[in-house]
Amino acid sequence: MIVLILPLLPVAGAGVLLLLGDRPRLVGVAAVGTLLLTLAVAIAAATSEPSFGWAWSPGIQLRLELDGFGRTMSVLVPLIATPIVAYAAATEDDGRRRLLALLLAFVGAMLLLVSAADFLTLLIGWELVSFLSWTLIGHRWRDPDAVRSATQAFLTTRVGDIGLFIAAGMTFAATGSFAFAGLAGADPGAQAVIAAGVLLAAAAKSAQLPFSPWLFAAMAGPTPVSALLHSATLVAAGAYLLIRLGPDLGAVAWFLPAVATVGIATALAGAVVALVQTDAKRALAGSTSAQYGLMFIAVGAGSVAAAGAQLVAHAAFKSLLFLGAGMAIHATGSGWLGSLRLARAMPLVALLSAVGALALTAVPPLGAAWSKERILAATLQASPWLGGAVLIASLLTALYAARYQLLVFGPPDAGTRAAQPYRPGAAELASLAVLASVTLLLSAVWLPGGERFVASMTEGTLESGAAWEIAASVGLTAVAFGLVWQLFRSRRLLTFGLPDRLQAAAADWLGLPAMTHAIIVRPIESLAATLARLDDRVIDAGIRGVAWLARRVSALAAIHGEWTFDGIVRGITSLTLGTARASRTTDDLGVDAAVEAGARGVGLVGEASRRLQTGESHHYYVIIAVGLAVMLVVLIWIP
Amino acid sequence: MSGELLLDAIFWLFAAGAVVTGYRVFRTDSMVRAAFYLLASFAAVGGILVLLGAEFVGMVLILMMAGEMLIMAIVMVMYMMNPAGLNPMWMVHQHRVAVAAGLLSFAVLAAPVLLVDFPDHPNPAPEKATAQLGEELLGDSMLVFQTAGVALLSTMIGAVVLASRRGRYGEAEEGSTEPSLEQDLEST
Amino acid sequence: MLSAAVILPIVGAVLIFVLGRQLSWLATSERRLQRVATLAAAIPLVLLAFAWLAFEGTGGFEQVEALNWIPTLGVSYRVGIDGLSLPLASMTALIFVAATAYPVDLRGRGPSYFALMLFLEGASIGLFLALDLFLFFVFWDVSLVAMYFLIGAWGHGDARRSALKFFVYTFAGSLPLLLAILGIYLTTEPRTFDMAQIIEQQPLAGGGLYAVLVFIGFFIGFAIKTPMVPFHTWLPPAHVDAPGPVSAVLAGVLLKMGTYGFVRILMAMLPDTFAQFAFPLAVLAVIAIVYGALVALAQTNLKRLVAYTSINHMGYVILGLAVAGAAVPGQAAAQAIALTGATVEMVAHGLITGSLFLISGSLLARGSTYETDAYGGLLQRAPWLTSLTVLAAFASLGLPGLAGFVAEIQVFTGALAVYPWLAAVGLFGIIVTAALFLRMLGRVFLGGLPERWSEFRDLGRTEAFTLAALLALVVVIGVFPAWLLDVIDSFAGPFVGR
Amino acid sequence: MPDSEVMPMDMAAAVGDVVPEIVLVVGGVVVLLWALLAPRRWQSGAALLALVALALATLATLPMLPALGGRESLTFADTYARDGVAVWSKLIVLPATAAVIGLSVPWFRSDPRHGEYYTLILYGALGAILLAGATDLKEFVVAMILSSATGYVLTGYHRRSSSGSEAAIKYYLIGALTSAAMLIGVAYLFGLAGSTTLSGLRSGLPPTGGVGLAVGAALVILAVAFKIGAVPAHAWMPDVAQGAPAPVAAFVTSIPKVGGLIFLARFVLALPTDGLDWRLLVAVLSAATMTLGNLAALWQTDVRRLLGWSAVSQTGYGLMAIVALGLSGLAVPSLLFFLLAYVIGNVAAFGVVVELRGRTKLEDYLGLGRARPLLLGALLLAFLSFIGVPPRAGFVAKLLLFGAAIEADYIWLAVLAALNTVVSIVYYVRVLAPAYFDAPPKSIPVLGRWAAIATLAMAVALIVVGLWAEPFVRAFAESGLLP
Amino acid sequence: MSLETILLVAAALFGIGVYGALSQQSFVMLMMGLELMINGGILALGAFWAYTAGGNPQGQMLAIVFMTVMAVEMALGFALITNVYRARRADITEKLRRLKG
Repeated sequence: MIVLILPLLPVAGAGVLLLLGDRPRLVGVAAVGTLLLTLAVAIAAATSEPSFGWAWSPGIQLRLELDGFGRTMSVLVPLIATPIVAYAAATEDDGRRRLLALLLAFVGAMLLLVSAADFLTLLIGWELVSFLSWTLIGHRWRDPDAVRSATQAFLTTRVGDIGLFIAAGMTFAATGSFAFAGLAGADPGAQAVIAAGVLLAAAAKSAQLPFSPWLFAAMAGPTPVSALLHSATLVAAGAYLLIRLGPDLGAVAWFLPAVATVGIATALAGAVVALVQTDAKRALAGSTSAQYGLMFIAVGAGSVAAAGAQLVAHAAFKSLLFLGAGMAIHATGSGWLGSLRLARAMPLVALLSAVGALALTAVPPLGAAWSKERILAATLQASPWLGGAVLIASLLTALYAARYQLLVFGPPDAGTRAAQPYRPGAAELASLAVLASVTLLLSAVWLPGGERFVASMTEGTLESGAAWEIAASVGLTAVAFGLVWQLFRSRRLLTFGLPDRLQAAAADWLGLPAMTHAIIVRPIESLAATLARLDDRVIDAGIRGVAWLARRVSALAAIHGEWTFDGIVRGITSLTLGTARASRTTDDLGVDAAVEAGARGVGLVGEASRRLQTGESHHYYVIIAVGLAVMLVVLIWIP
Repeated sequence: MSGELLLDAIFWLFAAGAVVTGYRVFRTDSMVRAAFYLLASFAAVGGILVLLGAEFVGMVLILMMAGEMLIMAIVMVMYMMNPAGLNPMWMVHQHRVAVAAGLLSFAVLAAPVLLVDFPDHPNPAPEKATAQLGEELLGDSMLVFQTAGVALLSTMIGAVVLASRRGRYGEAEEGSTEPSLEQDLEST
Repeated sequence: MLSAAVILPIVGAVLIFVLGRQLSWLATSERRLQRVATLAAAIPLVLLAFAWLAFEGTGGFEQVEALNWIPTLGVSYRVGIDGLSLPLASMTALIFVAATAYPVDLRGRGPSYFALMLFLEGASIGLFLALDLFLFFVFWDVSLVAMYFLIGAWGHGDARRSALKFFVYTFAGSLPLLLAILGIYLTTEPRTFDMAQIIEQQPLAGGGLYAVLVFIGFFIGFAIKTPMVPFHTWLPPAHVDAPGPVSAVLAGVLLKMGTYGFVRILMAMLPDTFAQFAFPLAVLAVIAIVYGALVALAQTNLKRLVAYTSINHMGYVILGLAVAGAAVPGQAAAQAIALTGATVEMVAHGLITGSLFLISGSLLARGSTYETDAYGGLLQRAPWLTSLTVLAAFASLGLPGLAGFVAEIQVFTGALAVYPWLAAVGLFGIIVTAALFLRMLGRVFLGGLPERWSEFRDLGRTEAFTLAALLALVVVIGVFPAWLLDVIDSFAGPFVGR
Repeated sequence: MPDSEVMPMDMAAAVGDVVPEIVLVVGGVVVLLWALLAPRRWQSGAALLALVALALATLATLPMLPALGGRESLTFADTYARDGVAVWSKLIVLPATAAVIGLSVPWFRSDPRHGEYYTLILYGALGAILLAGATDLKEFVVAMILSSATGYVLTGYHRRSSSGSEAAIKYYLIGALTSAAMLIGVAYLFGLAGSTTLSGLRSGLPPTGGVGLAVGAALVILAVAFKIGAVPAHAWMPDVAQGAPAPVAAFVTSIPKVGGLIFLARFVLALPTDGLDWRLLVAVLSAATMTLGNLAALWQTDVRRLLGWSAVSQTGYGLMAIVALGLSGLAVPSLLFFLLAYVIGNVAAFGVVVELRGRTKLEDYLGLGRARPLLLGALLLAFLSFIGVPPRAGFVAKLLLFGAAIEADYIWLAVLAALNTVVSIVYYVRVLAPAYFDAPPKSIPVLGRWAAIATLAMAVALIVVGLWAEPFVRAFAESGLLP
Repeated sequence: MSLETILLVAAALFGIGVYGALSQQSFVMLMMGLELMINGGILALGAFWAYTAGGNPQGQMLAIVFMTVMAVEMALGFALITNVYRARRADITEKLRRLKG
């Protein structure tokens, strides 16, 4: 039962918020209070491995369960969300109540997703998260860009949803139920399909290549929204899914390598993007993709525990970084990295952000370094190439993390405008502080027993690495820091002196969005437009054929019409001609559906058939004579 | 033997007469003349009927046609232009089609003569024909006879209704038309 | 009781038609007239609620009420319910209450409008309850006529032409249906139109050319009504030119007659032939899904857009039915799921698209155009309208927690088990519908508010209440589907032989 | 039944078989005498007398119903049938004729000389009845001529109506040609079979009759086609519908069809089937008739003319029943039910025209729904019945007809009929739509109570027969079709 | 004189009648064509009565019926012609084409 309360509590809180009316303080307090309560419930739930079933239909049950990494996630989500919501309550004046309510509902949906024990429940949570992210990203709905971005984000992840649909359907087809529990027992063919579906869904949600660009779009929302989406929720859902289901699907031979490949590609590309981006939030977004890429690599290397640990660490430091960036942008009104350098303007924030940046760089003894080290170990264990890639990614991470921190919160120089002095509110600082302390507290995993704790919380195993690996990564980090400092000094840190075109392309996922637009969106839209036109004026081949035939017949009839001028022949000719004209008219007009053309054809034939009724009795006599002849033919010759 | 030959000769005379006069109906300049050709054609057919033993029917046919042709001639004189053949009368339409239809009709009706084996069941007692007709008329065909009577009665009424110039209450055409579209005073 | 649900609205129609002119109390006030009509329209809803309570879910026809009608031909008046017809009939009653209550420009002909609405309600409910093919066809045809006059007299734009196209086209569908009904009737022994008996006799079991011909007759009839691509071209003009509530009825109720016929008649009476054609039917369904979605994507006219999504949604239904009727061994559970899903889709589509059409009616009443580009930023002036539209739109694109999802997931689950590749292609439609609805929402309700709409009115009380009632049910079905699925499954399970 | 068995005939007993007919004959004479002798203001009394005659004839018919113990047999030496079908043809014709008389009374009010009209109507009805009962070529020929003769005169009854006289003579010209041709056809049949009774034909016609048989059959069928307005002798139907006095149009486009179709049914059953595919012939005629009628009706702007073309197409549907004769048990019920529904519907539709004082232009019907809702209701019922929308009688008729055609394996004909029905909607709606949707431009005066009552009674009958079809269907199914 | 020859004569009369009915503009002349057709019919009937029907008196009755038909048609024909001539001054078919379409 408690596992049902967990997602419902924030949702109920959201409802209460809506009822509270326009009272900013009260609303904020209520929101944070709800989340704290949720956190408490989550902790209680996480310690008890609860489960809850709920009849959907006679044959199907929805199951909620907290086990394995789910327990960690269920605590992590409210834990990270609380300071973010507090921050939002303090900073967002525009539609505060709506934003907070949606954030709470969003947390609820995420908790539902986390506690799902079958595909159907998972899908429900999954899609609700998508929907709420649409409302959150589009929070500033008066801005058409925000609306467009929200739509883009929703649609991209919706593509991934297809994977989940397929996985769910296949699971049912193979096992007769949606439950995860049956996955391992499914036949290999079905498992392969399920694995593909899961990978698609996870990649789309976690902004892996080729879906990564939607994360940029997601930046259109307010800062707290970005912070929440990128850290413990929306984006995390993909990685969570893999952590949760990866072991079950490991039997599919290509699955883990594929996951790892996606991860490597994204980790490297995301790092490059983060390195050359000139917008603070987008740089962080690139880093998010890269970080989730690391988690994918971990899963691919077989170490879900390392991936889980990385997820937790990332959730803490990334939200911290985002909130910091938000304050910087708030202070200067711009996120352009060339104009910030706010060390003097907001030293405390700079310091807290630095904690996040160091975590991002994975500097020991922070918790993030621990998880990174475990990932490295796992990958090296799996394959040296994989390990090498992780090392390169680490180097790049160190570079962009240092670049980010320096460009945003570095010491100002002559080139930067003097920022207005900005006094962050107590709530904002407190939020940052909480997140920073969480980041710091995670260092505890280095302590003895940390390893066991992590393993138990993720129900996975951990590889311990050799000492040289730590040394190597620390060394690399140091080199990177040096390099960045040099570039900073020489003022080439912003674009590294790259040509503008190259820099812009690299910063925008190497032109991936434009490409998607060109090869997917545009063709679909033009296909849709074409089909719509077609639907309005279908001319099918059949009608053309009839028209052609009728024209030939009418030509023949016209010749006969000249030969004999007797009225009835004229009548018959005109009937034929009418038919022909009918067909030709529809052919020429060509503006209406085939059905319409057919109808008009019937109408014109009707017009023509009236001409048989010439009004002259002797024509009727001929009709009778001809009719009689036909009757005789039918009677005499047809049998 | 010679009687049969004579019979045949008379028949051929009638036959030729029926067809030729029938043809002449449409090849003459005067309607009156056409009417009399028609009468002649009917008379010839009546003659053949008599030859076949149906004396009563044949004679009735001739008498009836004589009366009818008189009426027809009167009607033509009364209403039709050019009754007496003062001008050449050639008022036809769709001539070619009509010729074709006529020939085709002949062919269709003649075909059975050549192709079909009609039952061979000649009249065993031609001399009793008229008596038999009487019995039939007032016996088995009573209903037919009565119906024909009603038909003739209707025809008489109808002919008067359509053609008489004067009705019971003055001019026959008076008020004989559709109701006016607007409300008249009587009907409420 | 079921008979009363059919007959009372028709009696009400006559009364409203007569008293609406004669009784000054009613004739002087359209609002009063509307209230009375709504009350009358609600009677079947109450009666069906009781029927629901008494429903046992035995799998057969329940609460049957029968009366000999033309025993010489084996025709009887016979109504009853099972897990398929009960939800549809109830949904019908609800839609009619909403549509009757919804404000509309009556053009000074209130009594006729409400009389036709009530008459149509009786006929529609009768169609879903009918257990006799003859009776079924009677209601089928009668509903066309009433709908024709409703569109023609209270529509806008080129309403008469659209109405005529609707009438002629759907009538062209009803005649093959009649021929097919006769075709199957002539093979029964003893001759009967009684559905239960025909289903039991299975006179055309084993297929053959004759069965195929009968199948084609039924298929054309139902496919036009549903409508399935390429028989759909009557739908967009009819919807665009019909008044909002009438559109709601058309989409919510009349389209279901086609899909209902697929299940009740084609699948039940010609299972072998249906199985033979299940795959092509599924292909057509997937085409409808994708095609409907794509064409809708290109529409700028709100009503056309919704109309084409109807085609898309009916594609889901047909896909579910094709899956359920396919001859595949060992997938009975999945097939039952698909059939349940298709049935839920019928109900859900009725509620959701009904709401969307009512909404477009409100939009037209305020802005006198359906062009989405003419609007923008309406959220600022009309939060209720916006919220309810968002809810309806997301329900339509299949958001979990709303009724549409319940249907779609089941349909696709079943389809993946039976026709995995087709289902995968069909899933593409899910993205496109999402895209088109989001785009529509963005254009109409979000973004900047053009100056001309600065006085835009939000929904009135009746409108908001009506829509909220419909959408509340959408949410209830989405969150607690079990009460509905239980009922439907009582029919679907035995039907596929689970 | 060989001829010899009933010979010698018991004339007194035979008279008992034709009491309704005798009542009509006597009634006609009485009406005529009244018309001749009664003063001018009492002329309408002739209508009353005619109604009395019809009522008496109906009463005399009822005991002949098989369900009421009536004996089904041939009479008058096999020339006439008193079977269920014949009885029902009377029961269809007589009330419909009464309704036509109801329509006629106000219509002819301005004509001082219309007593004879009712005689002709009675004899026209008698002609149709005799045609329906005829089981002999002689009787057929005289019944045809009785029916036609009255029809021509009635059509031209308005002496001052130029279109009436044109319609009458066109009607006549077509009728005269077909019946002249029919005579030689009858002669051929007689020559082949040696008898004129249908039972005689059935036993006497040699299957080897070949061309002769075909010619005879075709010419007789052609004459019947004229009577019922079927292709190729259909051309008079729209002209008469438009030109004749509207009540006459109602009569002439419907009543003779009862006789014609039923005689056709009796006649084709007497033909040998091997070597002569009369089913196909009738099917082709049916197809051509319904299609041409519908197509030509599409763009009519004259409502009466439109009704005339619609009557042509309806004949086509009716012929489907003939096609199915002998192959489907539904054939006879469908034929009778079709006739019942069609006659009622046609009289109702023309009744609306009559009540609207003969208004016939399409635009005259604008806004009828608001000005005269009851009349529009009647028109709606009639048209929907023609289309075959339940629950009007026309629906049951179509159902039975389609069923019969399908059972006879003439599926293509059923499909074509269905397509035609779709086309027909368009022209019916072309009248109904403006009548319902538009506002009336001006007031629409009507003719009077008699016509309204007759029209509405027919319209109500459409619904009643449609909903309460069982007694009819059962009685029709049990009706014998002799010989 | 045989069945065949008489039938041929009848067919000829009929054919001429058809020709006349189709070709003549004047109503009266047209009717003459019709009469000729009936004439052929009566002749054929007489032949059949005498040669194939064994003198069945129904044949003679039929001939009477044919003549009745002829009489009725002619009488009404003249009445109608008179009528239409009064109303429309029309004596040929071409003058009557108001009702068409």
